[in-house]
Amino acid sequence: MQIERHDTDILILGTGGAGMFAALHAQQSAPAGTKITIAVKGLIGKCGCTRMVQGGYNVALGGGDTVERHFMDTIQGGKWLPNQDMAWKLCEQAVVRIRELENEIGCFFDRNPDGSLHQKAFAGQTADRTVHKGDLTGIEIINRLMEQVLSRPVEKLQEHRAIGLIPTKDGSALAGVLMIDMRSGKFRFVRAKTVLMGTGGGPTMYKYHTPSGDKTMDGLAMALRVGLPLRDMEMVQFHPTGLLAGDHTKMTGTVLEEGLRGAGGQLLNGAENRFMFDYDAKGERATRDVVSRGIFAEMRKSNTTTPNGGVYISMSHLGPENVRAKFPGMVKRCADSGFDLAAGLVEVVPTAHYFMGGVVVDPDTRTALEGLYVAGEDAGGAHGSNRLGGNGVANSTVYGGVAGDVMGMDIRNMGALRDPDESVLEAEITRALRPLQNKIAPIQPLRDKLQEAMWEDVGVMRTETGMERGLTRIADIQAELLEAGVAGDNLAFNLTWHDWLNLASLCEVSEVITKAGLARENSRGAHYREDFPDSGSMESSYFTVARQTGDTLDVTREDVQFTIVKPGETILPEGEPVSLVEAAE
Amino acid sequence: MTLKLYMAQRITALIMAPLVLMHIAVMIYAIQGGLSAAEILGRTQGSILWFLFYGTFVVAVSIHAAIGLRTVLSEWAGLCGTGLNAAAWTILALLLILGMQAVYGVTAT
Amino acid sequence: MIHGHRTHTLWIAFLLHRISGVALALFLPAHFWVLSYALNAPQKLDGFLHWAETPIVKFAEFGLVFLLSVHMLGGLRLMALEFLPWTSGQKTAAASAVAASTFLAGIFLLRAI
Amino acid sequence: MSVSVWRGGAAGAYQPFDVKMEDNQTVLDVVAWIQQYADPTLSYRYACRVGMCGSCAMMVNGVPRWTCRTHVKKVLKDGHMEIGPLRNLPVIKDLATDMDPFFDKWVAAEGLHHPTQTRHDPIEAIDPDSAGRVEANAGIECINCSVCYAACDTVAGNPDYLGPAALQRAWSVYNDSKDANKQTILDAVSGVGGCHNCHSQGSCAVHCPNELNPMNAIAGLKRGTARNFFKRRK
Ligand SMILES: Cc1cc2nc3c(=O)[nH]c(=O)nc-3n(C[C@H](O)[C@H](O)[C@H](O)COP(=O)(O)OP(=O)(O)OC[C@H]3O[C@@H](n4cnc5c(N)ncnc54)[C@H](O)[C@@H]3O)c2cc1C
Ligand code: HEM
Ligand code: SF4
Ligand code: F3S
Ligand code: FES
Repeated sequence: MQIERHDTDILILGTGGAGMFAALHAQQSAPAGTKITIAVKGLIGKCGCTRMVQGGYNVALGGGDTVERHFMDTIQGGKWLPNQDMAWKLCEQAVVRIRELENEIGCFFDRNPDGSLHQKAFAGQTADRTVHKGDLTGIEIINRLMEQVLSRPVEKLQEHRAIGLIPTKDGSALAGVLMIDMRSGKFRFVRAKTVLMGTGGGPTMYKYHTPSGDKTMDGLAMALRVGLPLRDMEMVQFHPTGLLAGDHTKMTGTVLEEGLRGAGGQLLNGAENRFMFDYDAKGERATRDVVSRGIFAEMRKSNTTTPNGGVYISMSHLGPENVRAKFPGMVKRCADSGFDLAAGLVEVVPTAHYFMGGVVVDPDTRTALEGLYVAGEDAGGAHGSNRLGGNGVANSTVYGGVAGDVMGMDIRNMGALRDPDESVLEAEITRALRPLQNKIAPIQPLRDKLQEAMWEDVGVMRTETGMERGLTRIADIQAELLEAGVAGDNLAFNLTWHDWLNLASLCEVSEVITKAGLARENSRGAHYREDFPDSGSMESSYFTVARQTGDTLDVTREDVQFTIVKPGETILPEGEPVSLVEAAE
Repeated sequence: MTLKLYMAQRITALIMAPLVLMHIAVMIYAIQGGLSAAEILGRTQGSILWFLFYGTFVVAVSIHAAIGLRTVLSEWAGLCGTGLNAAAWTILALLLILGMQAVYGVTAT
Repeated sequence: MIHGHRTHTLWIAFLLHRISGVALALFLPAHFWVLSYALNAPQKLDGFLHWAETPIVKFAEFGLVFLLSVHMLGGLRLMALEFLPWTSGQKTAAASAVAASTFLAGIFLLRAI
Repeated sequence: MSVSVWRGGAAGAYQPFDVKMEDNQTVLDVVAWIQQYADPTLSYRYACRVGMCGSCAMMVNGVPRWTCRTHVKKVLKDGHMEIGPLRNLPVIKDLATDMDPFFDKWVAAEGLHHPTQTRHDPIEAIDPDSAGRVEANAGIECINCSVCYAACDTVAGNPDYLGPAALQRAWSVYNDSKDANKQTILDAVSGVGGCHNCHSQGSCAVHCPNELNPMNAIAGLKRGTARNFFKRRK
């Protein structure tokens, strides 16, 4: 197999908030003449989830709100599992990053009539903190970042998919990244002194999921194969109201905004009865995890589901005109797939939304492998067991920028490019080429199978038996995948080959999620064990760490270090009100 | 098409608009009862006003149409670069010469 | 040619404007040429004008005036759209430009007959 | 239903497929189904699947559309539809086009912020109802899907033409009170491929899936440059 070799100084994988900021900051911090390359699975700025951010960006900008309060909300939202130093840096740097976005990148966020920034409160926040641009905040952020990156002398490798992190022979450092140039189907090995991985996780191994189609956990699978520790891998956040439009459409799973419930939207079961109050006193306005579990439990009861097996969201009692005026984007989106949100019923289902788990990093985004940095949804630690709405994009932009700064500095102490372990390179190529030798078989049914298995056995509510069954199902699918073949006569833009590779990544990470889920014998944040419904003692909180050595995957527990605040305590000054939000949801 | 060409085209168009309206009005008036060469010439020959009127029109329309055809030639016939500009200049020259000849014809004594 | 993405008023207005512009530009040299006979050969011009009395030529003249007014009003519409920041009613403007041209040329035709 | 799909690069042909109708099916679903179950070699592009990323635009029955948000029922004619790669862009393979020219022009039109302040300054108070802001906001929800670019015949006839989306972005930046470089923008849109090439065909506004109106934005640039033309002469 011929492979093209390519050298650069700083390589960035992904063009979400993390990748884009890394590119811009690396350019500012690296010595003149440093070559920066950005490689992405899709088109620059047109893939990934940062673009899909609706609600907004959490940042404490005064008016009573403080970094301390943002931090406390983040720790409490994460149920004391977050790495506190990371959470602190997230909250502290978000202030700088939002100013950078407005003043240097050119975003314009919504204003109050007096011209000051408009901020609102998502569930789980004790202050009006979320900066936004209507409900299309991500488009504004990514488009503006994209313009800046496109206009700079950064080498662009679009539709280049990373498939393997290639270490040096002694395994101590990263030599470069193996990619497939998707347009030609050729392999390209890119050496770099520092690499930022910002491929954005993305729990798309669930039947219902929100992230964009390009996200298939490639980054975490690559990290796993190169032996890096991954933390909090059991933590998958479900959004309660994904659109449910049947199995034949990609629209299924996409988010119907949180604000619908906030505004008074009601959830009805198949018999058109309200049910959320059976599960929580706050009804539909409870937090994401609670509502998701309520819906899931209701769906499990026989005879109470909608035609497609979910529940309904109903807005019409608020007045169709009113709904149309308040949620024009959502109404139009539903109409496009044949639903009348304003006056009728729309089927919804909980949908996998965000992945809290990720590579173990330090607050400077460094990993255990010299030369590899990880930021954004690929990095674990900042959110613990649950991510607050609005903290996702803050996290990716803050840490992407940090990674850019740090790489630009670190590179000064790095001499020559490192040579790869050719045997690992060879092995990764062989792995990727495997389906081309097999007998041709459709790949999509296997993906469907994995998504069913994860949804049923490792989903919103988990049990030991379920997860054990899940492991067997994943293993079976993985075995089938290894025998499934793809026609290899033309590898240019061969989506089916990439479907195979996508599914390979998803299977690997699904196994880790399940094993981490088994290792956590309590219920925290997004992780709910029906056999261990108790949250366990906060003081002795632990997080899971998964690591692959050879063919064995080990999951261990590590104690959370309360470096800034201990459970039951707060860093807010005495006498501060618990919440500044008047009608806290 | 650049800003300069654009401005030239729009300015000439604005100049022509009243002239064309006027011309049509005169024609509607003139053809009542039929036209003869003598009638036309009787009105126009020796008139400095008519000379200016038609002279302005010819200059404006030559510029305007040359730019217009240049655009059409580039978009629909794929002409570009020097060929395109040469064509536009030729059209301009042709229209100016023919036009001024005509103006001279109808207004000179 | 007018299919798919082109089936809407503004595009058709553009096409009309362009075709009328090109047609005018083709006609104009002929017009100038005829008029330039005025000086050196008035009798030829008379002959021409006589020929111009035939109905078919009358109709052609109607067409010409029509083209001229279509193009002019279309052009004025376009410049109004460009220079007066209107936000709506452009379709109406396009349609009324064509209507007005027909009217103007219609008068011309009636008078000529 | 019968679906004809473009196969090949710039030179190629339509290939017929027979696809089962389903409820709630989008054009993108049809394309994906063909690749997943009928012909695994079909190439196309998408990402967000909900009308946010602008990656999935194609020609459907000769009309440029975002396929992920286009319901099959809306476009099916007598049980048939024809799906081709987006117009006015080089075809990579089948339904996937090379969007680089579109983005190169976006940058060439100076469709990017020129900062007046830094991350160390507070965020400016800006009246959301001020005239400039309202004008800038009008085109802000562009997802750079290139539908307008594909719909515009001026782009088809003039490879230099920057096109509706890039010019609309330039107009937004021009109206942004935070922007430092208004003159650069006017110069960038006054060249050979500039805003003056636009014939107000309006196809951009008619087909933009987000109901934006690049034609109006371009008219704005024409006014801006024209005013500037006289100012500079003086
Ligand atoms: C529908 C939706 C709504 C959301 N709303 C909010 C919100 O309101 N507020 C909030 O804070 N957060 C929100 N989030 C979460 C937020 O979008 C993410 O947390 C954050 O944007 C992740 O940024 P990132 O840079 O890590 O990854 P992404 O933005 O997802 O970018 C990942 C990039 O990596 C690329 N990539 C993937 N694999 C490879 C590979 N193998 N090789 C090369 N490149 C690769 C992708 O193509 C993409 O460019 C939302 C998420 C979704 C899905
Ligand atoms: C009487 C007043 C006239 C007005 C107001 C007018 C206006 C305009 C305008 C605004 C354009 C630009 C169109 C565009 O950019 O899309 C134009 C184009 C053009 N005009 Fe005129 N015009 C007039 C008379 C004429 C005459 C008499 C001729 C014939 C010689 C003519 C020939 C053309 C041509 C060939 C074009 C190019 C068409 C195109 O680009 O689509 N115009 N006109
Ligand atoms: S203006 Fe509309 S059609 Fe054009 S790129 Fe933007 S969103 Fe797409
Ligand atoms: S379609 Fe093209 S010609 Fe102008 S109005 Fe839109 S850019
Ligand atoms: S896939 Fe993103 S807009 Fe259609």
